[in-house]
Amino acid sequence: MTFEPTLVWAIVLLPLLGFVVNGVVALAAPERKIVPTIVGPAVIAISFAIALVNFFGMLRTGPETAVIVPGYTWIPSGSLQVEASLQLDQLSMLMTLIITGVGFLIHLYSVGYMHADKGYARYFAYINLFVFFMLLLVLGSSFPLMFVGWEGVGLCSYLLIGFWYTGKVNADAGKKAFIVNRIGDFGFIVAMLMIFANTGSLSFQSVFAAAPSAFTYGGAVVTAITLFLFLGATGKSAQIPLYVWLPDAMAGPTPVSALIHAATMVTAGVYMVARTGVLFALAPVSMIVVAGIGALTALFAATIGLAQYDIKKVLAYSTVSQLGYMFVGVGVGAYSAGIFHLMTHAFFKALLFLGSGAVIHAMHEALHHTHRDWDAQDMRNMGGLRRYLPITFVTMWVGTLAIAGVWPFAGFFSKDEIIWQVAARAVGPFRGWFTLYWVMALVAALLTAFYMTRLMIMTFHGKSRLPDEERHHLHEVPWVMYVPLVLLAVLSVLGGWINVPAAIGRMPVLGWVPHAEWLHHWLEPVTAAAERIQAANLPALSETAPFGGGEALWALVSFAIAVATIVIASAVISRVEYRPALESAAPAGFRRVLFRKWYVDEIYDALVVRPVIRASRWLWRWIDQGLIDGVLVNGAARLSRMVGWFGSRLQTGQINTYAFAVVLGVIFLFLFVFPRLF
Amino acid sequence: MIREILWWIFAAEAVLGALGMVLSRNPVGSLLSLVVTFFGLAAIYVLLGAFFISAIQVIVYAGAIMVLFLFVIMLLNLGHDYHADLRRGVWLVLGGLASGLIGFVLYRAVRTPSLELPSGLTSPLDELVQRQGAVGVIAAPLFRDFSVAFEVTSVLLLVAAIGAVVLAKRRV
Amino acid sequence: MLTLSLVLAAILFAIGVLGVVIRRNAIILFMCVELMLNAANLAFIALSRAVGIEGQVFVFFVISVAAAEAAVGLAIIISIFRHIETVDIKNFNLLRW
Amino acid sequence: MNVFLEHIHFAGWALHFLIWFPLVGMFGVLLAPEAVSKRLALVVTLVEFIVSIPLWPAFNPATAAFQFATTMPWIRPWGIYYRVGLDGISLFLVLLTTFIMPLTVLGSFRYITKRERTFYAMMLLLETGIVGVFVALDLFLFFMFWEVMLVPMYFIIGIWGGERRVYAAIKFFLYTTFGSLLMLVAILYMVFKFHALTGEYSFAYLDLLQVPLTYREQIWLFLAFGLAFAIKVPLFPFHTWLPDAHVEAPTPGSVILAAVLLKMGGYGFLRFLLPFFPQASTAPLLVGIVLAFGLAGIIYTAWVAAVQPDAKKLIAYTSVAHMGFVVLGIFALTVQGLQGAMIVMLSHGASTGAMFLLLGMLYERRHTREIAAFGGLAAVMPLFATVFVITALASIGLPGTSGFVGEFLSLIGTFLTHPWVALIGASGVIFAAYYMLPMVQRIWFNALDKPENQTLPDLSRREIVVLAPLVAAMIWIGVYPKPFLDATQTSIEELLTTVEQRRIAPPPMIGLDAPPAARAGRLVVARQP
Repeated sequence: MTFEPTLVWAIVLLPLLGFVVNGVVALAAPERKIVPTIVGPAVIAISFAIALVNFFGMLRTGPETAVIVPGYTWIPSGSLQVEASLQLDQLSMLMTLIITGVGFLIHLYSVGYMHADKGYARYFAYINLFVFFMLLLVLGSSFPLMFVGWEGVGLCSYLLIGFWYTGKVNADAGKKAFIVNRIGDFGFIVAMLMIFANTGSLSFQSVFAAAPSAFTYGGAVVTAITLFLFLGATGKSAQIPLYVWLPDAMAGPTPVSALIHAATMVTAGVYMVARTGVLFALAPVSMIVVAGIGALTALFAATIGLAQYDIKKVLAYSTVSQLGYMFVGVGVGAYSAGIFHLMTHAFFKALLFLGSGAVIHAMHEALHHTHRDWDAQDMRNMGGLRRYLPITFVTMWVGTLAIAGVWPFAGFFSKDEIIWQVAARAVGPFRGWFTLYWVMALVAALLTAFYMTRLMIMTFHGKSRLPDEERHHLHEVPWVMYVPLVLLAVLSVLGGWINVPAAIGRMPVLGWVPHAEWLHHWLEPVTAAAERIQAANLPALSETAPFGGGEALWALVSFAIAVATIVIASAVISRVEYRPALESAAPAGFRRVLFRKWYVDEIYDALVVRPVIRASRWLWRWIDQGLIDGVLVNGAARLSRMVGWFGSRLQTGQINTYAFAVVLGVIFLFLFVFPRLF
Repeated sequence: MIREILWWIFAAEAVLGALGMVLSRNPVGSLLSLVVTFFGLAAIYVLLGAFFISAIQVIVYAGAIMVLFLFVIMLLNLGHDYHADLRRGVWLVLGGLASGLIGFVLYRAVRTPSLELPSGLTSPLDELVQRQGAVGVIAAPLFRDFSVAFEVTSVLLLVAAIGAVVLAKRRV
Repeated sequence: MLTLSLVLAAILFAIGVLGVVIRRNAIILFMCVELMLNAANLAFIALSRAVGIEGQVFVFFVISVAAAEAAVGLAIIISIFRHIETVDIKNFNLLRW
Repeated sequence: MNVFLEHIHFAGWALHFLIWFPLVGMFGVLLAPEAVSKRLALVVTLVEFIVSIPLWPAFNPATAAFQFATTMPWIRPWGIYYRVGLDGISLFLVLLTTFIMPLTVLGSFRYITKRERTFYAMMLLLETGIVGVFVALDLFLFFMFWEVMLVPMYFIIGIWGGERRVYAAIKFFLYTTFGSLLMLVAILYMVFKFHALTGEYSFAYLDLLQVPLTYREQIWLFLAFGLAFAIKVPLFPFHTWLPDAHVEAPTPGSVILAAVLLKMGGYGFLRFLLPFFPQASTAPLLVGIVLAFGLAGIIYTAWVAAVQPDAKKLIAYTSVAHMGFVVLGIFALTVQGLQGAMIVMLSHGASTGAMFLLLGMLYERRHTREIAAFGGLAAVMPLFATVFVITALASIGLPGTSGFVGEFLSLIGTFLTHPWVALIGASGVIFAAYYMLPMVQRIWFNALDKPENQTLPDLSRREIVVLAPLVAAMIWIGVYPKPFLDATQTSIEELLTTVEQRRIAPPPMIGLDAPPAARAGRLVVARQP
């Protein structure tokens, strides 16, 4: 029987309603905090409930094709008919659940985290608007509608990063995020133009149906389209060329970092690549590029993460690195693996961010009492917090073990799935490339484990570096903040069990978890078209990794690496004698290069930002005012005045000159009358 | 033959007088050289058979107008200040060039074949003068054909006189 | 003789022009104009021998006009002199904008 | 509703009313005492708007023929008739004018203090001129209104402007008149050619449409007409009058200048350039140059805008960037391109009009336009900040606002015929953020450090009433542009088919230099009634 979507438009429009209500309260009566406290999370909760209803409906009926929920015709212009309608299929259902689910937990957490802030209502208005745009992005049935969500989330991240706009640093960070996203969106727009030019439509259904016939496999056009789409993805999901905005985005409130810069917005790029899997499958070159940049970002960001002292900066680079993993997953064609890691990452990264938020919140209150101007986010000022923040400590360890890829936790299954898929697909034309990416992925996994353990040790273990009068002000965060932490911790464990690969299921110790590869089958209808194309044009997957050994063996190896790294790291880090930030020496040598983020920001500034500004100023002064205004326009005015002046010089006022003029006249008269005089 | 020689003498006298008038530094000196030119011209008029006109020339021009000029020069006692009012430099060159050009153009105009001038010395005018006398030959056309012009000239002279008086009268 | 007289008239006229352009004294300027007029009279007289008596009649009128013009001109010069104490036309540039 | 309109045969007098009622209002305002003139002008513009609203429902989108058309003899021997009519292209431009005018008048209540009576009279005369240009179907009438419109604008900038107002006013006037004189020559050329072929004079748009022109003639006439409209658009090299005019003009003046006057250029391209000279407007070289100028308009002015110290000058340059998209859309000669150009014109009218009103309100509060003088105002004026940010986002084309729909459509249209041009044009999206966000940040965010900024009042009720319709328009065109697109659909398709037909099979080629015998009577022209 067919799947009947219920109230799908409500899922999307409820957060918008929340935005309007909170917005009005923010403008009219910002001090009335009760309204946003209720409206904010409630709106998301109802959306989540409706999503669940649809999810179970979908589970029961298991529809083969996507269901289109009609809306209205948005842009009817000649042959271009853009419908504003929603598309509900397994992929968008999963994403909606993640967004509304994790979103709701984060809203709950924000009630506690932001209660002291006077922009409380404004915060909830923005965050509701964000969820609305994110749902629109995920549920949109055509490229332009997805683009509305795409730029909408960019706008919300701009507003939320620069939430405390009185600080120039925050406002700059917001501006940087928006402009870098806009560069990515340029790529998205160009891709849309090319798609429309070649397939005559922009709705997903017809484009993917027409794709295999409209584009030749590996052709220049489809490669260009996919690369432009990927440019958009790098902008939004902070990959190598356009990742610089994410670390600066930590200037926003921590729940924002958790929701936008960990769980939802940054995954939009991965979702887009998965959604347009058919196009990427048709362009092997793009697959190599996507996976390549993913692997490079994973490794590069992990290295930077090693040397950061700000707890949120470490997590930010960790996010960039994990996103790199997801792009490796979808880049090699294993869309379900990529989405699986996206889901588990949403859980444990949100958990880690909210945990760090709790730590910062506690540190802030402590430092606030004594008005000591220490940075509440700098790990060198922390240490030994496990005695004061027990729940946060436990949940953060769950998150760390998950991200490091330790056995029962979600990270192990999703990251291992990706690493294995890269190894399995290193066949045919991709052999060399994917083997390289596979090695990079393994090294990045090791680094991930290292910097996460470093973070935990510096923050929670060892002796506290806080002076004792602040120490007794440290106390656990209120319930409204640690309940989401606990829930997310549970999800970080269970989340991994829904897609346990068969090979691992059969292993002795590691097989005790219920294994069903459920997610892979769940996403089957969505990824079927792409896999059919790959199967047609690429050799079959190999059973053994490039250097031998089956999936089970390499799962064991990566598990061993993770555990070993955690043990070694904790031993190494706990022995290092850290001093509070103000007294500790600045990092030197290679550590300084890492700490200064390989000087990427400075390079971008020198190569792009400053030359553009200088060129603009030059253009304005020389071309606009100089050439056009100066020479042509005012020049013409000056020319006519000069001719006038010359004329006036002739009128000397003395009779002789006039007589002379008369004489000349006479002479010319004679010449005219007697032309043959000479 | 004697007329040719006389003509050349008086022509030279006229030209030298004119040059003297233009180039002399002293206004009175230039006035007198102009008078000399007028006498030369009057003599040439006689050679050309215009006896009445030469008389008029001497009486009216040399006598009346030049005296008027002399009177004005004396009135404004300009006689002695010899500051060089000759325009130097580029104007001198330009002036010379212009006058040279005018002279050359007129000379060429005169020389053009289209003017068939009787080369002989005698002209129908001479026996007319014989018959009607020097004054009669002018009087007839003046008072018969040009009577209107004659009257207008008288009005002109009247207006000029009144104008001169009004302009030069000292505002009292 | 007749053509020679015309040539002489041309020369005298040229000298008159030279005087007008070069001299800065108003009175001398006037005299040069008179000279040019006489050059014209000479031309008339010369041609009247070939064409007819009208030439001489016309000279008669020219002389009268010259007289009138001289009178008015000198009156103007006197009134100007009374204002700016000079006849040097370099200072007569009141009309210059 | 339509029944009621038929009953009062609205179609008959509608356009006449729209054109001449402001003129009557003008005399009324001139005679009214100083205090009353303000309110009277508002009433006149409101009545004008209310009467213009039924134009939309009564407009029949199916046919491309001119609706509400009427013809009255004017100067019969020269074939000059008073012809007016409306079609898909000019419908929304007229509505934009009548929609913006009352808001501008209301917006200038507190801004204009000296000689208010003459100011409002000038505004009403301006409205007459603008509406006249959009509905005139007789080239003589069109040219007359084209010039009439310049005079009040000159006085508005010249009298109530800033310090260098005289320079700006003269520059504006000379720049536009220079262009329009060439256009006049071109019009006359066509009229005399028409006379040579048919023996009588006619300035009618439809008659001149059928005048056969050789390729060379078309090129020259295209350049003549094109220059006049390029100056008005303004297209890249001819844009330097706009920043000066905007900076020196009073707020209401620059709102009208930006919201409506710039659309004359675009309207001119659509109405006169494309149909009259199809070969010229598809000649690769000519179109290449125009598109290059359009691109320069988008990229170059965006870069120049980013470094402007004066907020109004910055917005002026952004209008040139927006109109770059219009030119791109028009010369793409595809349905999407032209419709995109129409939408950009409408959305630019709303967003830049609102932006200038906002800057005017800022000027009323702090009497300065230097961006550096502000900072952190969002803490003091939250509502003002919200409206400003929404307007800024609409002008840089955030999806969901009107800016995006227009730019997206014109980019798609341009991509179908000139892919590389569209590619470079799309980068305008980045530079839009490059010039707008720093300005927004320097005015609204950053630290609230200057003492005089700390006590600024938020939006008053009057200001909200002025801004609300504009913000509503921006959101409406962004979210539900269907009615606008449907109404312009047939007219634009008709325009494109005529251009296509006449490009391939032009009417019989008879140049003026053809022998008179060959010319006489060769052209059978269906004379307009």
